[in-house]
Amino acid sequence: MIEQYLVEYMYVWALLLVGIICGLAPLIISMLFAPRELFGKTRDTYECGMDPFGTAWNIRFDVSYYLYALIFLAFDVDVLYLFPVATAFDKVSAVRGISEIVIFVGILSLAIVYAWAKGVFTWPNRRKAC
Amino acid sequence: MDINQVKKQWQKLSTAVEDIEYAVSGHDYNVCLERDKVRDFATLMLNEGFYLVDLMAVHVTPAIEVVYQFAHFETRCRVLARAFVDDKVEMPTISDIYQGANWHERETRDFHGVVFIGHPYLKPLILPEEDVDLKPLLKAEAKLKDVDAVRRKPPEPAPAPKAKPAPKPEVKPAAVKSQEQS
Amino acid sequence: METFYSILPELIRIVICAVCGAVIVFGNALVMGYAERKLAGHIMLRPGPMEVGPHGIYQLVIDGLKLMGKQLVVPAKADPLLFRFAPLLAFAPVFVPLLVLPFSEKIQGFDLDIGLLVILALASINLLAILIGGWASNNKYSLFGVFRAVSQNVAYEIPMLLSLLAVVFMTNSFSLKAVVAAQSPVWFIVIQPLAFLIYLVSIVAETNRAPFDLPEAESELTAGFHTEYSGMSFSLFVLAEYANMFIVSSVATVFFLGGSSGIPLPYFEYSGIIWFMLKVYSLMFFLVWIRWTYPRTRFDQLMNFCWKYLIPFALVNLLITVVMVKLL
Amino acid sequence: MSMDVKALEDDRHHRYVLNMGPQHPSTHGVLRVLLELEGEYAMNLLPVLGYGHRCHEKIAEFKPAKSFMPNTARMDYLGALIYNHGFAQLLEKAAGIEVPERVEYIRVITSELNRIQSHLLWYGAYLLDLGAFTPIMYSFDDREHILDILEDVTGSRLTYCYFRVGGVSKDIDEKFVTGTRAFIKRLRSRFPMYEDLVNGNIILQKRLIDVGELTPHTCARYGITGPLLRGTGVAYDMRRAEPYSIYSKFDFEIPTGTKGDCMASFMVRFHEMEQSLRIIEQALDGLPEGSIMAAKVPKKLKIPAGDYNSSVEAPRGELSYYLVSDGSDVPYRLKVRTPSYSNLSVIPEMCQGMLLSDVVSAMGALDLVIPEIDR
Amino acid sequence: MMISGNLNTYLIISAVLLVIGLYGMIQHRSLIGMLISSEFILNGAALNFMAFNSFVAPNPAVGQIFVLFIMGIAAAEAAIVVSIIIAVYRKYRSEDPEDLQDMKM
Amino acid sequence: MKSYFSELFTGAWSLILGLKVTIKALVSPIVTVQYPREKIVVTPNYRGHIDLIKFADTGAHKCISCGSCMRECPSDCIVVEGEKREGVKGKVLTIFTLDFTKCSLCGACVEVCPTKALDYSDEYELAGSTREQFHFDLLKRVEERE
Amino acid sequence: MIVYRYLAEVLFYALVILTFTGGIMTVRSKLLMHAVLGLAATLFGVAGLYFHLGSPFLAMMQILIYVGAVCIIIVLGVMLGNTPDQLAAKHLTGRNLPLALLTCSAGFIALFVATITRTEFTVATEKVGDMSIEFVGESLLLQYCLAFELISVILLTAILGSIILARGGREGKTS
Amino acid sequence: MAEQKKSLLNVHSYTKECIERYDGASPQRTKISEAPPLIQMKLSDAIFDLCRANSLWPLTFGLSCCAIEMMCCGMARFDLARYGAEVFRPSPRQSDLMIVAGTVNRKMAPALVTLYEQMPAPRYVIAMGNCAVAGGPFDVEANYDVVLGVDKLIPVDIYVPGCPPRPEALIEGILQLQEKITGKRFPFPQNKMPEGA
Repeated sequence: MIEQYLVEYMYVWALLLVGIICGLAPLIISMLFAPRELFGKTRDTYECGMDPFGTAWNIRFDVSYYLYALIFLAFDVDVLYLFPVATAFDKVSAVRGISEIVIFVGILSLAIVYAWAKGVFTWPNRRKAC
Repeated sequence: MDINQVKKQWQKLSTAVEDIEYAVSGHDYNVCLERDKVRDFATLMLNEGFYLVDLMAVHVTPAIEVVYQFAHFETRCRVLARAFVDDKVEMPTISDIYQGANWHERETRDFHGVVFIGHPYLKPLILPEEDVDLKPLLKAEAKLKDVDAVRRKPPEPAPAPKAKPAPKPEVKPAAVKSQEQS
Repeated sequence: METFYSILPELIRIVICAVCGAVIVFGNALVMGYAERKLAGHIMLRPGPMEVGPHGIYQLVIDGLKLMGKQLVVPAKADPLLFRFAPLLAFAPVFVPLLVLPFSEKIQGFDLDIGLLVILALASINLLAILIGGWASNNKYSLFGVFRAVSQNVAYEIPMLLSLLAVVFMTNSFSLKAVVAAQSPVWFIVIQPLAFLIYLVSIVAETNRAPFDLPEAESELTAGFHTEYSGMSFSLFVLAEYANMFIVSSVATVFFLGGSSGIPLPYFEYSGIIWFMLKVYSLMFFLVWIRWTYPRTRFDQLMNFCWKYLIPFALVNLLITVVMVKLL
Repeated sequence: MSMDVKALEDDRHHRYVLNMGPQHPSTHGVLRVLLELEGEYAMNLLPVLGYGHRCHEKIAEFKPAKSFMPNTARMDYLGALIYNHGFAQLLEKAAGIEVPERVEYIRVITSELNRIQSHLLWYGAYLLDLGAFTPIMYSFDDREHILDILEDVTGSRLTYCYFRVGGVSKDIDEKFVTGTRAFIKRLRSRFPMYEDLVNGNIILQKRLIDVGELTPHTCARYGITGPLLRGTGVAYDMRRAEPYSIYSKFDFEIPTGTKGDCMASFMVRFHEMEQSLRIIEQALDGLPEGSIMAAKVPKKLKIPAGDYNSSVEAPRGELSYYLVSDGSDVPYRLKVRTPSYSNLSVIPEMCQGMLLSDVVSAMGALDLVIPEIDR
Repeated sequence: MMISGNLNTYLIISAVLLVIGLYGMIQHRSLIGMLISSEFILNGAALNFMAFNSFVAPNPAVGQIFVLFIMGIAAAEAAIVVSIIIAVYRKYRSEDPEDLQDMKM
Repeated sequence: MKSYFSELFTGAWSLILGLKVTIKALVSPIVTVQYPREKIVVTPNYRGHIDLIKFADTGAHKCISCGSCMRECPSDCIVVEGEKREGVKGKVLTIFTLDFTKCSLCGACVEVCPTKALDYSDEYELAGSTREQFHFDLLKRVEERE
Repeated sequence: MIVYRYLAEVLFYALVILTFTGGIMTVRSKLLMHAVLGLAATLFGVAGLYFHLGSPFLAMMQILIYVGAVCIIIVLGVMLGNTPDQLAAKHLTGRNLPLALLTCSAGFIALFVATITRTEFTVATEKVGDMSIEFVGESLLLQYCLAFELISVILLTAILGSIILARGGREGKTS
Repeated sequence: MAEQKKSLLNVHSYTKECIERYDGASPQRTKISEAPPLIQMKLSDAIFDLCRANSLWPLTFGLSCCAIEMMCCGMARFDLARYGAEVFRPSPRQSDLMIVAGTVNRKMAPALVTLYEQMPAPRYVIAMGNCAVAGGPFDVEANYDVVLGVDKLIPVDIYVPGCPPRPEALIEGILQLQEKITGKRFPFPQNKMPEGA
């Protein structure tokens, strides 16, 4: 452990611990003081007062959600590379800096262009499909 | 929509077409149908642009009477069409012609037990599932009336020949034609 | 023992920090909860909480205590481990970001040089908690809420990052203190108005608040991802939401509104904190204000607004910033 | 149309069934809709009714027709006076009772106030469905003014039992007239506020336009009436098509839309409030003096045998009472054709393939009152 | 001597991570399980890089950049694997790699 | 492209209009009637449950126990019984109970009463912890009233 | 300072335990979701280890990318996957369990021995730059600019590939 | 899968039980298990009761006519928020109070009981309106579907009669419920009641 980070490391841990304690304490108090009554259906899954059909874990969701998440994943990581670059941006020459960033961002935006063109962002009505 | 044209077609399908005064009863025509003509009649009405106001059953003695009520979006023309169910309390469905009839038929099946042949999903709609045989709107024996008892008595000085309503669906009553219309 | 005494001041400071953190998180939840209900009331021409304490100021304390005294129901079909763990996971990390916030020039937990990253990193854990909690409930509405939460939060994280990045390109530092210092003549809201707007829109979505509160859309998904949560575990989610609101508003204050800078008040050394809080709470007021004004958006429209408007604009804004920084 | 277990087991489409209701914030009470969802798309809908069934039609066969009046108010508690109106009219028609003109005027004024009240509630509740919490407060605030006015003459706030066969139970006074005029002025001044806050809002428009489109033909097949039908461009309003009471005397427009989507019916309802205000204004101007009860109303109201129909324009569409009488004072069969029943039956076709949020918008646009559907 | 300041400690930890990943790879019967395990392996490798970087390397930026790139690759990998799962699932209705009979999509 | 931007601007403008409305509401006075601290003046026509009127001149009610309200009531919530007494003309009311939990406030009983002995009470804030609390004995009530 | 060192040492143990617990949870749990939670725990642990190794920047990036993005994608993948009850049945019956154990223990022992006994790492005498984030950024911009640009190409390819795959071929039918 | 093979509509396995209970007229629900809190002190009970009384979050649950008056109660004119009771939670898990506003029929009964049971303890019930109190105008010979009083299904704390009751009556009911919980009316009497207002 490098000296300079030692103290800040302690701070981070301390606050994390406080977070855990502050989260756990009310939960424990609640467990101690709360009444515990069970009826026949108290622990059943809520679905507007009806018995649910099947379990929610069997649901497979739409591809659209995954597509958004997939695009995000790559995009997010891409953007994060820009963070260290941004801190060092004053250390490079103008032409080099600008051109590198423009190329990088340009390549990045192709992803949106592609997804847009492919119609990832459109949610058509599915009336015909069924 | 030309009402006279339509009336002619009704007469082909029905046993009786009656003109009724709107101010008294709230509808214009009264059409008595044979059970198997109901679907043809509904098709005709849809083609003429009528919409289905209502569908209900009335429990009277020879058999349960199913009443269809139609009206038109453009002109005032309220039509009552009625038909009797058969011995097995069955009736052809019109829910594929008038989709709105779907629920009305299910409701009628709930309340009166009329089975609509060809209905896609004749499950209880309003009553709980376990009340398949409840049929709450069927009259008790004591209260049940004959179909004549609930028909409009013609006004006393009526010059027109008496419109005797069908005592039984099999017997065709004399059709009443009326020249003028309201 | 010698050494122990040498670090004692530091240790005390750590403890004070921790306590302050707790005070801020809980205090903010109380203040915001009360303010939200009161403001909502007055926007709707009614007084809001009135009877519990003068003008109902104890209402939120009462609510909190009541939730503590409620039964914790764990549905039989849920995954008990994850179901109990998720609220904790949502709540525990909200304290660390408070460490790096510069409440004034002198009041700051610790000025990490990666301050912004700490905030972003720990804020992203919240999403995982929602995900786990919603899934563990084994409820279809929860699962719905989870899917919406995931898609929406991840999507809006990008414009948020991009708009902050535009500022970082100008300050070349993640340290929040340095960012505040960099806007001594003029706040970045003047230089980067577009980035500020984009950030503002994104934080509404990031904190799952109306009109972007799709993960807990009442009229569609009953209560969204915390449908099955009762009592204290539910309130931990709510506390985390309010804490996150505070944090994102603080980041907006630091990055765009000049942090704690403002006219120094006489006889008060720490006047910065007043300005800081003022700015943070006016931003939060704005969040409350729009919450009670607009209808909810539809999910696809929300997503497409992000991908079709916010991200392109943010990218363009970033490029312009990059060019301008080098040319000017 | 019908949803079966087979579809559930068809794993290929990743479909699953979700209960929406009977306790759900957006089903306006106790409607239950089984949704077969594919992702967030509703591929099949199966409304399950009956959670508010209260055997009104059966009760009608067990007591004198006059005594059924309070039940009509409880069928559609939002349009209670209009339901009263239809029923009173039915019995008057059947028993051949002439109603004094003043009564008709009072009936029209109170009915129209009731219609505005119903539309205001729908307006707020619909926006609540769409996630805006504030407009409902404003519209309820306006609505309270109507309730105050109506409570003053009828004595109750919601389930009025004000009309009697052959008249009304209490005469209106000067206070009522001035109060109503003040309310007309107030509501007119509130419309621009609603316009700014709600109608022009881009989020609202994006959520309503092109959602749940209907055509006149669909309406005919399902028997849809009321604002939904007028949203498709058919100017069919019972007040015009079969003018009952004294509606033929008044000059008012029938607002129509063109596209038949949710936005169209939304605007139709909004403009209907203005038109109702116009009717009330004209009626107040022309209010004649006179008795509030028909001269000869027998205590035991015998209805001649036969069948009678009476249709009025309820806030949600055409309301028909169909009465079969056997000559006694107790109806042999009373069937109430409630507009929402037919309107709701289009839901499976209208919402197929929509997003869940759109299903909520579409259902809200129907302006459902569940006890009216279930009766 | 503190073991947190020792290169070998980190190497052993990363070895353990690698082994856990390996074990998971063999033992898990679903593609997702294998993906999770592969993240362990990648993490082990990244930890290794970082350990060498901070104890023996001359240029302290290189190790960090390596780790950054490993994260990037891991993200890309996760994206691809999940979409492969979607595609495979569409075709075979299963996620068990043994159920996949051919590679034709 | 043009619609892309114009939609953005018109949309933003509509949102700002909305904000204007709510901020105006925020500073405008509240409309709440803070029950029970302040109470609204309930109209005299308000239909609460029914009550026998105590006439000031006689100090008694006017019910002749004819039972027409009982017959008219659509939900059978009124029970009226009277008995013949020596020296009194007509019947004397012995029981007059109202099961308010069945009442639908239609007003038929008040209108049918031949002596106008019934009126609506203005109790609009009833609540209690048993349902039997609302089976009113109107005769007792009229006697207890001062 | 020495107190902090000892404290840090204790925390280091905690982190190692967290890391290993996560790992064991991942391989031993019946539910994939628990496995993901185990992965998240391990990632937190590794992030802490990066802190110990002197790079808080990487620690935060680890949390941001791994926990904030990769974990979430994996959770989505799990939700996409087979149902838990179906999986649980055959999940731990484990094919090749002996083989897996054998391979892994052999590999671990080999690595362990190699690490402890065989290798001598020479510590670089002269160091250029520092661990700071600015230096990382500078290196990315100057020395490793090609890699920097290429990673964006890789990620772009990944996006395109995953869109195509997930939508079912180039034609891209959505369902 | 066997579970799914059940007919879609036949989810009322609970209905029978409810109806039997209804016919048997046993208002008290049998609890599967009832354990007192691990720590039970007079002081903590008093504090929690005070809090519960002043933070009654109702379930969004309207049945018929009375639901509108219940809505009115939350709106600007009457404003339940003054008592901290405006937080209408759509999920029973987060609500304390069930306002049964309207008619309960046999089809609704199982759902109602389910919702009641799914609320975490302590839970309170207000029967609002004559239908919920005793069946109201539907307590007649012809009735075949309406449950005559919700207290046949679940224990009711406060009855608010009326058809429908005015919103003030509901507020009064909530005040009485507070009284029932804490033993005091106006648990937080900050502002003195103006005399005779």
